[in-house]
Amino acid sequence: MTQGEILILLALGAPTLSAVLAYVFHRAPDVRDTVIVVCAIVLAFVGWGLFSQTSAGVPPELMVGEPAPGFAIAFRLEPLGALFAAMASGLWALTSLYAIGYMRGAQEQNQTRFYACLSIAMVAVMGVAMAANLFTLFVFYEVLSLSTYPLVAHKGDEASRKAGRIYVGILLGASVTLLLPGLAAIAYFAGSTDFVDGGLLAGTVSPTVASILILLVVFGAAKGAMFPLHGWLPSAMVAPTPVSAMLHAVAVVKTGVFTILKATTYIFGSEVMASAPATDWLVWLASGVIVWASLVAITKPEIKARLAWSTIAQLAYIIGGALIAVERAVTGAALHMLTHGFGKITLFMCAGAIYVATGLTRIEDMRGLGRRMPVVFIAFLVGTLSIMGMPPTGGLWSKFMLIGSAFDAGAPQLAWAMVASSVLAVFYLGPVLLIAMFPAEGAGPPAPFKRAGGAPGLAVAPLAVTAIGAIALFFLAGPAAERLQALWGSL
Amino acid sequence: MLEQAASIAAFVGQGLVLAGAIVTIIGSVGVLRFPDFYTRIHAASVTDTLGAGLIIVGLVLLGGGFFVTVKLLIIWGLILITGPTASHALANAAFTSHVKPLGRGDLRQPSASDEG
Amino acid sequence: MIDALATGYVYAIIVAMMMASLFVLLTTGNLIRKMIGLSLFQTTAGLFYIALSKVGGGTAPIIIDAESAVGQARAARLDPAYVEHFGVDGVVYGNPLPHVLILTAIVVGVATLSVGLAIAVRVREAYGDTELDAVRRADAAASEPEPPGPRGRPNA
Amino acid sequence: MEWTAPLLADPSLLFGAALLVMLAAILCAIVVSRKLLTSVALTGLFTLVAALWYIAMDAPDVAFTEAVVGGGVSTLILLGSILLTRESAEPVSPSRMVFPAIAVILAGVAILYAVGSIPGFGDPASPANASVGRDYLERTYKEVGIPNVVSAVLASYRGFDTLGETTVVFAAAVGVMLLLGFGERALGDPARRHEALNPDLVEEIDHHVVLRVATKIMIPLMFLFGLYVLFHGEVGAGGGFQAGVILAIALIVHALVFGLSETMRAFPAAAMRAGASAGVLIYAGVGVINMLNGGAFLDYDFLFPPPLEQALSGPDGHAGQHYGIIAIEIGVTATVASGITAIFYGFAGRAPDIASRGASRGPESGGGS
Amino acid sequence: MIGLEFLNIAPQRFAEQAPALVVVGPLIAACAAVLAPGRRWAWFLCVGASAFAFWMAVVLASEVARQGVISYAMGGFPAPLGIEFRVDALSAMFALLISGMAVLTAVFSGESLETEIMSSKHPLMQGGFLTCLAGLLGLVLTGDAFNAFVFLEISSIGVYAMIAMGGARDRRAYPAAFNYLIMGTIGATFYLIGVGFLYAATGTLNMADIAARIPTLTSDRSIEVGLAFILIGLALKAAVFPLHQWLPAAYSHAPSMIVVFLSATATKASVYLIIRYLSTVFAFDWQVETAFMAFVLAPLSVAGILICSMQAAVDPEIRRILAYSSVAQVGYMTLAIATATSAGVSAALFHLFNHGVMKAALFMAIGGAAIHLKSQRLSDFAGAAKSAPWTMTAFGIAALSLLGAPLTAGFLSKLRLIQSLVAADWGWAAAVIGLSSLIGVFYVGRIFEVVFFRSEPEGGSAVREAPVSILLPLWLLAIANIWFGIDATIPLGLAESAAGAVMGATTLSPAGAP
Repeated sequence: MTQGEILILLALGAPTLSAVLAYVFHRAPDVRDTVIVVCAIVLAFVGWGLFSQTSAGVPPELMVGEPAPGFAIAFRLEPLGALFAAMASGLWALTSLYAIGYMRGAQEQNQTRFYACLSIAMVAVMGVAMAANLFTLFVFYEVLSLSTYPLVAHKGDEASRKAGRIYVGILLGASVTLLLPGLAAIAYFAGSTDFVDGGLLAGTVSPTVASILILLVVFGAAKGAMFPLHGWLPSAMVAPTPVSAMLHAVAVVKTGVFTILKATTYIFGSEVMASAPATDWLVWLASGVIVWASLVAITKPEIKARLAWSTIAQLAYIIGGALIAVERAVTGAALHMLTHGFGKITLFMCAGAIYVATGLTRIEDMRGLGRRMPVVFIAFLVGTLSIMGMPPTGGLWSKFMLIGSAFDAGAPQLAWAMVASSVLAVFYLGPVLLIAMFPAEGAGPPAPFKRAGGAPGLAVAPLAVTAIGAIALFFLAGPAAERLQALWGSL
Repeated sequence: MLEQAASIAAFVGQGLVLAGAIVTIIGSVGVLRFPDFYTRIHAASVTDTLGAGLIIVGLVLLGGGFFVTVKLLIIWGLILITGPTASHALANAAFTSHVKPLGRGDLRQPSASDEG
Repeated sequence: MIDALATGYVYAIIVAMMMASLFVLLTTGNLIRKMIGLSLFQTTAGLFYIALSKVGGGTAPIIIDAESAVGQARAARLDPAYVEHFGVDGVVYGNPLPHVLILTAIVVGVATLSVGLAIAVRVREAYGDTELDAVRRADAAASEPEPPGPRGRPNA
Repeated sequence: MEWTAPLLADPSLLFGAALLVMLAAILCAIVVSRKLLTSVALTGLFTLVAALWYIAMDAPDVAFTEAVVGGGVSTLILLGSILLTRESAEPVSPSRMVFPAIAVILAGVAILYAVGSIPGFGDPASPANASVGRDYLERTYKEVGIPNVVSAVLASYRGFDTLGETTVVFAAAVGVMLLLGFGERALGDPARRHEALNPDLVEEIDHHVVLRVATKIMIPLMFLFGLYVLFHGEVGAGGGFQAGVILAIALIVHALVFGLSETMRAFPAAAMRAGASAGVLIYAGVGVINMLNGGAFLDYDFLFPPPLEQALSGPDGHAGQHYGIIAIEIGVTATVASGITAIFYGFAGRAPDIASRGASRGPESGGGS
Repeated sequence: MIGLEFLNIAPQRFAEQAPALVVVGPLIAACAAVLAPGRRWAWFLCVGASAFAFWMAVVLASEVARQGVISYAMGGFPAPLGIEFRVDALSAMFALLISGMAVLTAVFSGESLETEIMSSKHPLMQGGFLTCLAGLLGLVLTGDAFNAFVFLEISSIGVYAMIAMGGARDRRAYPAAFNYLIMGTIGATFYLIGVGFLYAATGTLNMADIAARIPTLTSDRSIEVGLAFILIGLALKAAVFPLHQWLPAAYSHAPSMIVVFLSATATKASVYLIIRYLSTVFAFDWQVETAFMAFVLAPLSVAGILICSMQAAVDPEIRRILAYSSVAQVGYMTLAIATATSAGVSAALFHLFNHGVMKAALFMAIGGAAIHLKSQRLSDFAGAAKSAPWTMTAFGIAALSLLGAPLTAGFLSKLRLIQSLVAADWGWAAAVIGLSSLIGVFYVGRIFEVVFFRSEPEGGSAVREAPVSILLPLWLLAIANIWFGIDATIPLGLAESAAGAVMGATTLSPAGAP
């Protein structure tokens, strides 16, 4: 067994073990939580190991089996997946720490089920990241949808069950009605669903067929929250904040765009993408979504709803980059997954910390909190800068690459939309900082802490780390992107 | 001599069968035309016993053969037992469920209640 | 069609009867009458098979020893064309296969009838009637009021 | 060459045509009648006339079966269930007839369309009559060695079908026993023991002297006849199935006249249940013995081990076939007789239950049975 | 080939008799069960006989894989004269499925009957069940058209009565069973009439013989009508839309044991006969037939899939939801069969197998959980996962499979279905399957939500954990659902070779680009 195979097995096994052990130790919460954190940390190291192996030119591979002819469960890491895996596993380690602090602080019910499902979701994310073909990717994609449904419906009241219905309805519905036929069709045209450099379908399908397939994939991967299948994301915000932070800023939505990115890069390839008329329509759609979602975000009084709509806009960036499908755009998109992941998870964790400490969710109620929770709001500032694409955060570079490649590829509408959205971000995230730091005169004292001592340390420390990460990316992103690009052809 | 006997037997047999058939038809007409339940049973049992009897005897004369004769006679015997018994059971059942025979003055009135 | 009817008049009548019994079965709402219709439907299917098995000028498929007196007498009475063409030892027999099939089908019919009537009796005991309409009404009446016991919130 | 039915040359064809018209008329009467009792009586009549028609069609075995089953058992069960349910059916509104009428007419037209291509009625050269059917006629005497080809095909060539048919009766008996019980209610309550079948019988029992005497004469004869039919099946019309029905009817007649509980004391329900399954066991057991002796399932040539078979049957006899057929016919008789009796017990034993619920029933009808 | 060859340890002489033994074993056991002195004995007999039948089916399947079609002449008379058991890969697959399900149902039946039927009638129930098993097995093995009718009836007659036995808990079982009896018998009689026409035209009853004689006929008319009658009759039995009305009521009120078995096998056996007639007897090369497939079977399947899925989405009773879903799933199968391609038939068979596995598990879980719960209403299962975690987890797995979630058997079969439809250029049909899956998300989601996320009613849920003898087969099925979702070698191998046997080799591999 090679080292790569062991790493892949570990990447799937660690979170699986975590899920199983969560049930085994469900009577002893302390043991359970320790085990989960240990597994998460192991996974983070594994994720880093996968990334360094890939960038060292020895992509890990593992063939599991072939349930049906032409449809194999197989894993193979290329740079894009390795990046995603590393990011997801690293952030998961932080999230699991944060989740323990949050869940205990908020005294949620059914914690064991929560952790088990979270762990299974992580298995799915790692599977998606490492998939060697579209079939494997799809399998884990669906596992992710199903395992996160209990997380969304966690509270079990009418509102969260309804949200759960919408969530699973849209995600599963889109994938079985669109992505699955797309998958079958791709398998039919190409004979397999393997991810191939330069595109599996290159030279085999007409632009019309390619257009249909592109539409099936882009809309089928509804986790990417592309209009009009974006409705699940705001409604899923009823879930506990760690879920929103981890899944709806990082894992689930990124899985959606990652699927699209992988498909456009390795299934269709830049030539097919460029020749298919659907690409143009979708680029226009993505541009529209970027602006529109940013505008909607401004109108939302709830902080998590605002962040959700912001996510919809940011995802459209990545989809736009994926649609352009040239090397630079794809790199930019991949990088944006990373930087947006760090930025947005920071923002969500901040929102969660505020909720745990004060029970507040509406922005207008947060007056003056900045003074009492300085770490949280400094981190929030960093996250805001990252979303806006301002230095000193990594968001700058990814936006820069995306905008630049959009202009190059002759899609100026997309570029201008991104610029506009950056400006709009000031309007939807800025007020939070303004109200918290500089409350209006005579607005009354800040809301009292619901919980003695404010947010627990376990909930604050991770968001500080991610904020630092977002800043660190300012320095690392450039080199990382160059390394990615350099590796691109060699694999 | 023997041939003559055979032809006579055949002739008589045919006659008997014909007579049986006529009796049967008369019986059937009776079942349809008689006014009340008990008289109709009477007509029906005429068909059973006399009609069937004549036909069977006729067939015995026509069919020849020892085994055929024995079988036909057994059938006749059975009909002689079952036919009257069935008629009796019918009449008895009608009586126990209080179906009254028509009286002297009732013949003019059509009866609709006793169609069995 | 006219030709077909001329030789196939038997089939035409049988088919008409088949359909008439199916009609009884489909229209009536009375369980017993439905069973009567079903039984007749099966019987008419049997008539169809037996009509197929008839061989003109034939006799029952019980083999007659050609050497015996009965056998010789029969052969003499028959049209020589048959004997030459299809005679088995000088006697034309009906086709035995459909007979066998319909023997089986009759048995299946009575088995179905008895089970169906048994169920009908149970319907009568449970509902007090054997009209399907009455049964349907009773079911509708039973399901209208909310059943006792815990009910979930209105949804689904 | 176009075949035309020799109506005049074969009187049975003429006779058949007349019977067919009669059948159609009876069916019309059933369609329009609403009284269930009338419908049942007409159905019984229909099957009896159908039996006559079968004779005209040279199918005495089928006629025999149809008469004992359709005219006997079916009618009896139908009457019994009418007694347990209601007397007349409710009228059907014409609007309900539209869809069935269309369906029925469509199906009828489809069949008529197909009938056009079937060879003429009575054509000896038709595929149905000329292929496998004729093979049986030619080969039976050589291969099975009994004159009644129908019996040979039934018990030997297509013996597996007959095993299935026996199983159907068994399954029906099991079903009715499940649904209606074993008539144990009739035995359960001594006070009502005699009411089991017909409440009238108890109070009016003295009226039935004639019936009881006649029945006492008839029942042994019926048993004897049943056995005759069973063992005569190889040479003439008849066989295990008809024999079983006759035996069952003998028991039913006994129950009708002497009361269900009397019959059940002589022939307990448990015995009927055992008989029904024993019959199938005998049948299948014969097949298994064939397999043990190295033949295929139900290959009676292997009923005995090959040396014994040779010794028993001599140069061109068919001892295995003979004994095999008789053995399986006994099995069929056992299952059918016990099965139908068990079914009857089920229906008859149900009567007190209905009565005790105070279900409204119309006045007892006099005639009919 | 089928992965179970290790069970083929029978002596050669035994293996030769396997086609007969597979039917005769349960039949003899049925008689013995009725005679059994107590319900324990009957149960042992039931389990033993089903296991025996399964073993014989395995022997049969591996023999078929080894030497091709097996012909077994009942009574030693060769085919057109005698009745022939003709076992090819298709029959072997169905025999395996039916007998395998029977084993699990038999194990399940012990405890399940305990609460549903008075104990003096257990031997009769077991006997009836075994008779039905023998009938279904005979149905899929026989090569004789009329013999198939007999087996059709054997497998049904006991079942009608056994469905009505659910009336002790819910009186609606009686009219439901009656309706089923009427519909089933009309179906069987239609089949009988159809066979009559085939016989009138060809003069033989052996299916292979009929198939050989059809091309030599001058007039097709009686064959056409015969085919129509046979297909309508079988469609009634297989609950193909719109002839399915009997099924939901019958399934929702019958005793659990019967539903578990029927849902996995009974309609499937009729689907088997449909495939058998369409492929072996009529060989798919006949104009009327292809027209029928494209313009009758396919639209009806589509309508059935959509309408019944929607009915499942709104029905308040849990078993009826599953029953409607069954009708929709039969629609999937007929839709794939209607493509008249080898890939389509293979996908239909694959789905049929998987659907049997998942539906049996679903009904088994409900039957186990509902031992203490008389109601069938979905709302009464609120919070059932809390009071019966093992039962309901298995239920959840099977429900995910029904939904077509990845890593479950249902997913792969849906994938195959779509693939085969795309390959046949029936993209619209693939879209229909997608759409119905979407509706499936709703009705399965509904069940999920109630069972797993709704809080228990006041005073605790009436649902209790099922006893071990139910959990055992239940979890076996649940694990099979996952196992066949990851490694589908067994069902796929069976389906492929079965389709190959009737259609010629499968033309669709994913590389079969146009």
